[in-house]
Amino acid sequence: MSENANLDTTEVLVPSPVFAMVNGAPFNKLPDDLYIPPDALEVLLDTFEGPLDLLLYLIRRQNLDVVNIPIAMITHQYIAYIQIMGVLNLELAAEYLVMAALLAEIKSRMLLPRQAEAEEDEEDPRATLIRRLQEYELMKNAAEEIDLLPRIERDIFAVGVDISALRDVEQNLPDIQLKEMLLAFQDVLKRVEQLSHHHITKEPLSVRERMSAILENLKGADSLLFSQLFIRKEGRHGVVVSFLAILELSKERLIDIIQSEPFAEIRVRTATAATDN
Amino acid sequence: MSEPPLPPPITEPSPSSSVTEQCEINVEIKRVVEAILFAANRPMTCKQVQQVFPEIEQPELQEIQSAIDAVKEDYRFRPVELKQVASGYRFQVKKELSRWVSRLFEEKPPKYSRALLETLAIIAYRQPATRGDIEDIRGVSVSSSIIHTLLEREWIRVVAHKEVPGRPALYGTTKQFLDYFNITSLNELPTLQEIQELGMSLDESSLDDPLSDNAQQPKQVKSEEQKTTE
Amino acid sequence: MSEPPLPPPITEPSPSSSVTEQCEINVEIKRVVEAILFAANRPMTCKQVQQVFPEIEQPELQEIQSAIDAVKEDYRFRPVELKQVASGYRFQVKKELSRWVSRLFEEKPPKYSRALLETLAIIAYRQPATRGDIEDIRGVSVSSSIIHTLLEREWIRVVAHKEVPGRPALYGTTKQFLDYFNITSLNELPTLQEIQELGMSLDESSLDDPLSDNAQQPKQVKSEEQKTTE
Repeated sequence: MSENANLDTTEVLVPSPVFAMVNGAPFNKLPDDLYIPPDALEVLLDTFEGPLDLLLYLIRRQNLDVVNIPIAMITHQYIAYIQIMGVLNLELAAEYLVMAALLAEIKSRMLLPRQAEAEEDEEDPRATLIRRLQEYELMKNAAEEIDLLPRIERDIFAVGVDISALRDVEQNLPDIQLKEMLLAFQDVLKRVEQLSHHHITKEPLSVRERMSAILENLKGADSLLFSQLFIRKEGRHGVVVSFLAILELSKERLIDIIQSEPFAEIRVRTATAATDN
Repeated sequence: MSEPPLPPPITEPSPSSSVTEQCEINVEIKRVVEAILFAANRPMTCKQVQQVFPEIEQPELQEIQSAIDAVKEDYRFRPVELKQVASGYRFQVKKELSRWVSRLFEEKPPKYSRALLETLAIIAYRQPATRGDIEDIRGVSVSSSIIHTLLEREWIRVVAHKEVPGRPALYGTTKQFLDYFNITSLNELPTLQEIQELGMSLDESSLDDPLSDNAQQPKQVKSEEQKTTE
Repeated sequence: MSEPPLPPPITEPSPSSSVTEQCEINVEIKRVVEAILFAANRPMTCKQVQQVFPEIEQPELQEIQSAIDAVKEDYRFRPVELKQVASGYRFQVKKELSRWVSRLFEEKPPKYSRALLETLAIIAYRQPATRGDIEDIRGVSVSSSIIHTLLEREWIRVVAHKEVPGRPALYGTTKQFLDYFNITSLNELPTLQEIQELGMSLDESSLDDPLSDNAQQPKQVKSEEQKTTE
């Protein structure tokens, strides 16, 4: 593929061989009005951004006004370019061929006598083409203007000061509000109610809290005396809470309550797998 | 080229007896604002600067604005300037010094292809535009990689989808696009009229001028996404 | 240094006859040096600054040093300063302003997920509870990261292991949990009954999404607790 392309390129440099077939006729000489040395041609053709760009180039090169394009001449030149692009094995986008067809159509129309009624029905393809050329040229120029704007990395350099000393700022942790948690829990409770086979019993929270505390106390120890689980200074209320917590823990099989022999002191220990059996 | 000295040091408190002008600057606020703008590494709006202050000590927006203006003035003759771009104020090296500073960086600044720049221009001036619109204007298909690059650079964004079959994305430009090109709004781009005049003269009268209604300023696409870009 | 004699200054040529004083500052060099130091984003030695200049225009090291010293002096009372560190000179925010500027980099704390709040609530109300217990109540699995987060914040702790296969951890709330919510005991949390009644007092929209931003929320429902969540 690339070898082919090279071959063709060298062929271009040699004047004699046939470049292309135009309208069935051999084409062995570059059109005089192209003004481009053949080796530069390839580069140039490659840089066209599309058929409109090429067309615009052809028009502008002759200082012509877009609105007065001599369709016949431009069509001729355009097709010549397309042929050469084909010969040079340049990748030719289908759009170029579509444009060639459009130009040919416009040219042929202009040869026909005008039909007023028909023209009202459909838009003059020449006018459409002119409008497209104008719009494309406008945007092409706009792109050039944008390219000229000062821009970061090329003309604009941001100023930086060292902030490494500030970087080790402690990362803030999310805040939550008690209410948020309660509302979340409320949702849970609602869902549980709907499912209904779950039951959340309504022990006082102090009992729940105490349950955790007792378990934690048992963590280090092999077992604790029942009486050690009560804190005297908490008074009657505290004793009740502890007692309920012990009962609940036992019920949930989280602790074992052991009495090794009648009237011996009751001991409490973390439930073991063994007692589950 | 003589350089005016920096304004007097900011240490001494301003005499409180002096007549309070409308835009009297709180010296401490100004110091903090200046430090924030230097440290931010991104353009900061007045509001964003305000929010850097702890809630209980937040100055009024007006105070922040006055401080910013004062800082801007302070740097008027320095080699760096406080410049307002689309997404806020940023310190940058003055343009006339860029030829020196660019030598700091070994990497050459990226060059953008004509295809990319044309696509960008069409989106900037004709937004919101679909890929099809761009292709219609350019007369060739637009490669996905160009759109991808523009999206990735955050110069364009999808502002909506056109309600036609396939629901193609409608693209518009972003604040980052404006920031990159050192302007605050699309209004600062050359108008199409100016561009038209720059280009070779077009005979406006000879055809029904298809561009007359479009020759105004490019307009920013409004969409609900706009707010979130902030 | 086999540097040829200093080329004339960048703009105005200094009278070549006059003896250059040690600390006479070339204003243009100083401007470029200041811009370079600001744009560099890294500490720059005197030599490195010198090398940013194109070879034919390179000032002598001594001149660069004088320029640096002059710039340093200019910023003596500004909120940023030119500071010499081990690997050169760099601009940095003055230390006394760091308390303000550091707030720029405080990332907005993320919000905890609904799942985390529920998990925490279940542990608070149903402790000691295993992960399995929580999953039973919530009806969905509980991710390890939630438990991990709660443990890390020290709001929950492992109080024991349940003696069933796998010995799952039993979680309970901590003293820190109570402190965080500013209560002395779990008793101060509303009872389950109260929570259910809490629902009645909240209007419908807030029930659907009680954590939604205060947009349409009646103020009295949100209460003062809400304000810190941003």
